Amino acid sequence: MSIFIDKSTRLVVQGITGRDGSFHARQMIDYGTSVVAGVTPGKGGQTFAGTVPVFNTVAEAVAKAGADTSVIYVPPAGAAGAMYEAADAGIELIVCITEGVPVMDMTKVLPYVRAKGARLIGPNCPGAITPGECKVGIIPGNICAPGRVGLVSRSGTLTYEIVHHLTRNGIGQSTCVGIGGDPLIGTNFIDVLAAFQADPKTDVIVMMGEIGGTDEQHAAAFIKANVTKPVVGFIAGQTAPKGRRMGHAGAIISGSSGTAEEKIAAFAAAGMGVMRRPLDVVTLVKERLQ
Amino acid sequence: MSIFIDKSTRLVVQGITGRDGSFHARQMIDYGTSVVAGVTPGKGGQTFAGTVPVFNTVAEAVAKAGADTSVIYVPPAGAAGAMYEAADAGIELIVCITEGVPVMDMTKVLPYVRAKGARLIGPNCPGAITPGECKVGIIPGNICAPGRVGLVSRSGTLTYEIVHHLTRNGIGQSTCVGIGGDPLIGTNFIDVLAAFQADPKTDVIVMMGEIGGTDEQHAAAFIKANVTKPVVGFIAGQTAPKGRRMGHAGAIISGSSGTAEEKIAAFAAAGMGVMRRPLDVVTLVKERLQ
Amino acid sequence: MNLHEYQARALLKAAGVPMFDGDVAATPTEAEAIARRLGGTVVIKAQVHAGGRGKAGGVKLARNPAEAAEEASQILGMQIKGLTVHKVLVVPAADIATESYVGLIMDRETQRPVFMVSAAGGVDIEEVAARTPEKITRLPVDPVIGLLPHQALTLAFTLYRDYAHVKAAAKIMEQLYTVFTGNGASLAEINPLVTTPDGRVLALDAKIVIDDNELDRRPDLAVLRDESAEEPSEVAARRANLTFIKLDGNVGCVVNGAGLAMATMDLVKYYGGEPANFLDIGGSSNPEKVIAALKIITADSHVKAILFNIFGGITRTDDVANGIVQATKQFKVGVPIVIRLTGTNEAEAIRILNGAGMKALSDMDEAVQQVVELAREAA
Amino acid sequence: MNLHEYQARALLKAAGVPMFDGDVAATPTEAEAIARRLGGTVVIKAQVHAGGRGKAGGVKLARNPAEAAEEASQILGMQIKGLTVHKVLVVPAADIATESYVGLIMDRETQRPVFMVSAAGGVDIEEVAARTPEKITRLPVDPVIGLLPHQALTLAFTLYRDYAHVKAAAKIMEQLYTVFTGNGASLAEINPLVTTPDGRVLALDAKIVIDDNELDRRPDLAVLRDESAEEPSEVAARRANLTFIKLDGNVGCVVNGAGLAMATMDLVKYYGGEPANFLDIGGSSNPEKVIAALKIITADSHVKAILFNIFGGITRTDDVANGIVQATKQFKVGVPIVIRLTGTNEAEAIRILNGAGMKALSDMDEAVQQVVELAREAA
Repeated sequence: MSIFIDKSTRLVVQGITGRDGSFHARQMIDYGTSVVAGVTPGKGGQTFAGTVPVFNTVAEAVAKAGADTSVIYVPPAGAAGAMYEAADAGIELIVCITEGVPVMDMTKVLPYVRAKGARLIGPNCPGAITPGECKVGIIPGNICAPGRVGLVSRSGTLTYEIVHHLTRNGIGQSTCVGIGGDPLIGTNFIDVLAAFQADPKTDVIVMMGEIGGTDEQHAAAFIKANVTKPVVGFIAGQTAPKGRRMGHAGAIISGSSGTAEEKIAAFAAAGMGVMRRPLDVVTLVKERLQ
Repeated sequence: MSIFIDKSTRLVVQGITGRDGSFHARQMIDYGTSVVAGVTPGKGGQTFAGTVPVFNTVAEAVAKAGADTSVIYVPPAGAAGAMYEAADAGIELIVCITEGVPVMDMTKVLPYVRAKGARLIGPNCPGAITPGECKVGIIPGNICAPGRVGLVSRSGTLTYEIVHHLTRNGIGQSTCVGIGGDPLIGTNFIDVLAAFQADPKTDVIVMMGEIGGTDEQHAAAFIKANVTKPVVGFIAGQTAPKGRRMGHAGAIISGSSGTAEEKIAAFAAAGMGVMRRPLDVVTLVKERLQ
Repeated sequence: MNLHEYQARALLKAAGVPMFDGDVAATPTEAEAIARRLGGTVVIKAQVHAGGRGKAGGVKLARNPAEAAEEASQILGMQIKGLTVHKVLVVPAADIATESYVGLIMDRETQRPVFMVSAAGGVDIEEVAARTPEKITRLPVDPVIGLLPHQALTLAFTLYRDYAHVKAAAKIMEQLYTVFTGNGASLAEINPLVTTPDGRVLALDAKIVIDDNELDRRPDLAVLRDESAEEPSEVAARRANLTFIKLDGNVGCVVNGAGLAMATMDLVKYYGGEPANFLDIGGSSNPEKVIAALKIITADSHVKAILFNIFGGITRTDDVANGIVQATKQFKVGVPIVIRLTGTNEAEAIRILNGAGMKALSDMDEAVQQVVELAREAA
Repeated sequence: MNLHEYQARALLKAAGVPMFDGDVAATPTEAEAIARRLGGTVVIKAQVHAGGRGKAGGVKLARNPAEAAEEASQILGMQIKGLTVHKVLVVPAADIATESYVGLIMDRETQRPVFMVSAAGGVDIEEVAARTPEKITRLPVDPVIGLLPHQALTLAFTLYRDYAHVKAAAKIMEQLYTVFTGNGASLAEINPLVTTPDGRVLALDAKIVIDDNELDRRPDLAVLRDESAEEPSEVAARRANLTFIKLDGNVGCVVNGAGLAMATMDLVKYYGGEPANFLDIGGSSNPEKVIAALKIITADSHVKAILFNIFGGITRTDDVANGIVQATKQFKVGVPIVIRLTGTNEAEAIRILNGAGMKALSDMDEAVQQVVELAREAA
């Protein structure tokens, strides 16, 4: 594979008969993703899009269709349950697109999924795409092209913007991963950076962060210590207002962390190329590809 | 050590200023156990029996007095909390004497203690004694003598009876362990049997079971497969009435299991010596000691 | 602690489990009134802690309120497996399409609550378990995480094909799990869980056993104990903090510790006697406990001799000796007592007994042989 | 969602946290009545979602009911950091022996609720955190297990020496943890937690922030939202399912996706402009959302030009185009609009816009430069 997903990925779509699930299941099938099953409790036995068997449970999708990866499009109220179910069924990679999952649910889901040995991407993320091979989630396939640049981002549409710049300028991608913008997520920058570092198909890494939290600073420290491939970074929100503070505790726990300046400084200190605007990605990546 | 406890054991008594805790702390000190600390929240800074420092928390007892083993004499309402605290503080062996701990509490305590890498003996058990070296719990020290017979039992006073027979007949013990009679316990027969099998100071093993459950059958199977040392067994309750049934589920889950006959048959099938009455332990053990 | 069916129903109802309407009656008049309110044919069910109520005549149909009163008057006061029926449950006689089994038990092996469900529910579930265990689906639940929605759904899919039934059953399982953990149960079962011709899923009968260790912190559950449904001697024993089970023999036994108490009964049998009871005075003895124990045992006219077998650890043997002496002063025991004492404060105990003209033995086998012989002579 | 102090107090009180009596007032008369009921000197506290109320004159002492009415009339209607005070909390002015800090926050790094407690509580806690972080004890709590008794006790021992205080504080921490997890909070803090000269431990002020994602399943919490305490434009935006934050510039921005919206603002600045707002129309756009967005932005007279920056993924660019066309028909926008669209149904979107005499760009940089230039010309 490039990272996480490739031609061999066998995908089950949780919530395949729902509005979003059915739309994106078709998009993924059209892109060439091997969608081997769908799950909607009570609709087991149906067939989706003429070829994809629908099961009542993920366990059945694993047992009968050999699914190893799942993508979740169920509404927020059922999203945590869908993640538990996927992990319980032995799914190795779970991608949760659903937006609006209560954070308190995630505090329990995350250790559960980890204990089962599964990887979770998201929630509230656009998913991942390995151009030309496999798309899991909602990243538009037509803006991507196969190549040797790995992308990781907290944002959705901003990722598309950057990918679009690359593709238009003839720079393809190995894998693009949207990790999601929620406070508690299953896969963070460091997990993806480590995967790209280990991936023989990735030569340059592009990382898109945002203001808030300290994930980008940790990622920069990780890059400095462990990533030998060139990395180019962007921070969205340089002009954002400081935002409403989360009481004293927010200030105590974050200190001065979380501003764009601090994150950009951390990128620079890690020897990363720093984009001042999305378009800069083209020059910065080109320089580093050779 | 013999098993679990010996001269090097550094014991903290949780609930040392309580009625039972203080009585048995003195007994353990008199026996020669290295009682390095006591814990009673709010009584930190006091001294027990002139020499033992009392702390507010087990963490302090570990940090300041180097405790590695704890024995719990707190009332049922606080027993689960005491086990969590000991495990959290890095205690390696936790012995819970307290009787009456709700089983629902134990369903959560047991995996917690295990995840912390600690061993729990009990609850509702008499504890353990390595004669001449260390006593943790309430087994009367004066009925024991050092020697090469390992004892493991679900009962309290029945254990004393058997130990008493051995000692009066000149047969000493390596370690005696009362695992407790509650439905959910931290250390079971198999754990102790494995420890005795590995203990160079133990030559013969005596195992005392009771009617109910299938622990003795599992232990017999384990003995057949893994224990090369001779084992002598007893089952209490051969004449007990069948007892009130626990609904259909009890019958479904236990099937015909749990009777004295079945357990004795399992012992015999495992090649164990079977006592028909406590006194038989003397002959059966003597035969196996040489 | 066993709950009656009507008490189990109340806990399930509080958790939202759908059930047929119904109520409990202590008199034929009350049963009649309930039958009138429910309308149609009703079932009158004896509330006793015993299985096989139906076969014992404790469950009857009544087609109208008058019949309900009549049947209730037959069942109330009836003896089932030695227990007197004090209350009946009156519920509608319902049309039933299917009967399933849903149970939760605290499992010693997995150390977790384990669900057991089967589409082959009803009174024959144990036979199903014995003959066709593959018809029963088991699921251990992680008590720290709780029952997850997909687990309940997966279990429910083993019972029904109709998704409306599946969803309803899954919800009932979640409710049953809440009842189980929320009340510290060691068992909670719905048998049968039924579907009706009009598509509902309902709990028809329920059984709940509460872990006795919960009762101290749960006075709301402790009050559910129905002492009228128990052996009076066992009630008296529990009030005195003794564990007592009445048996059929003639050798009364007073022992400290459950294991030793069972081993003592076994030894009585071994030497040719028959134990009259199991009695554990527990760890922290005091003279009052000993007096209560002697009163309970001597109330049984079958008892011909009494054995004390005390191995003092936490239990102080002098406390026991004092109790025996006080008891013999308070009332006439009427049968010979053999006393075996050893352990904590043994010398003092012997002094106390000797002072009252009694003898103490230190060997268990000797004491048991002696008491068996005495019982045989008296019988 | 931020709760007001009086709302946070109510949640804590329901969990059993001891607090001084007190109540909320919307008028001076109400404040006077509360002061009369409480007796003695009271504190009148402005209820606004802003820090530094005291320094802004929003917290006052009143020695009697008349003074309470007077102070309340001063504070009610006052502006603090741009927010109007609509309610005041009236509580007794208490004798305080010590002030501690107890907070719980959802921590991204440990992915757990983290307790932070310090004996150096009160308004200067942030300074304490910055200068002497060792004075703050942190404890991540395993959310699956919950807060364990010894953890609460260990935290409380860092605050007090007196064991009565320790026990009381530990209990309050357990209650605070229950409030935090039971209401899906991202923050719950008591500052200060005080001791009184007569030995009580009480919560004096509280702050709670609820995770917005909880509100759908918790209507009881959703109703606590006080829209009168927010920017009217932000309220309107939320009602239209838009995320909107008003800023000081003159370039209005309508973007899909928070990251792209921030990057768009950054690019406006990069090309010399000043964004007038952050506005994310979210994933599933429809024409109504676009109309609402335009109405909200054009209500700000500072806005001189508007930029649409839409990268269609889930968002259909033809929906956006339709929304723009409909809006310009419904009302006079009054300022130039620059539209950048790319992605899903782009061709159709361009057709729709062209049909209404509007032009669409496909490049973000070009669009931003154009809108900055237009705003500069109009200013």
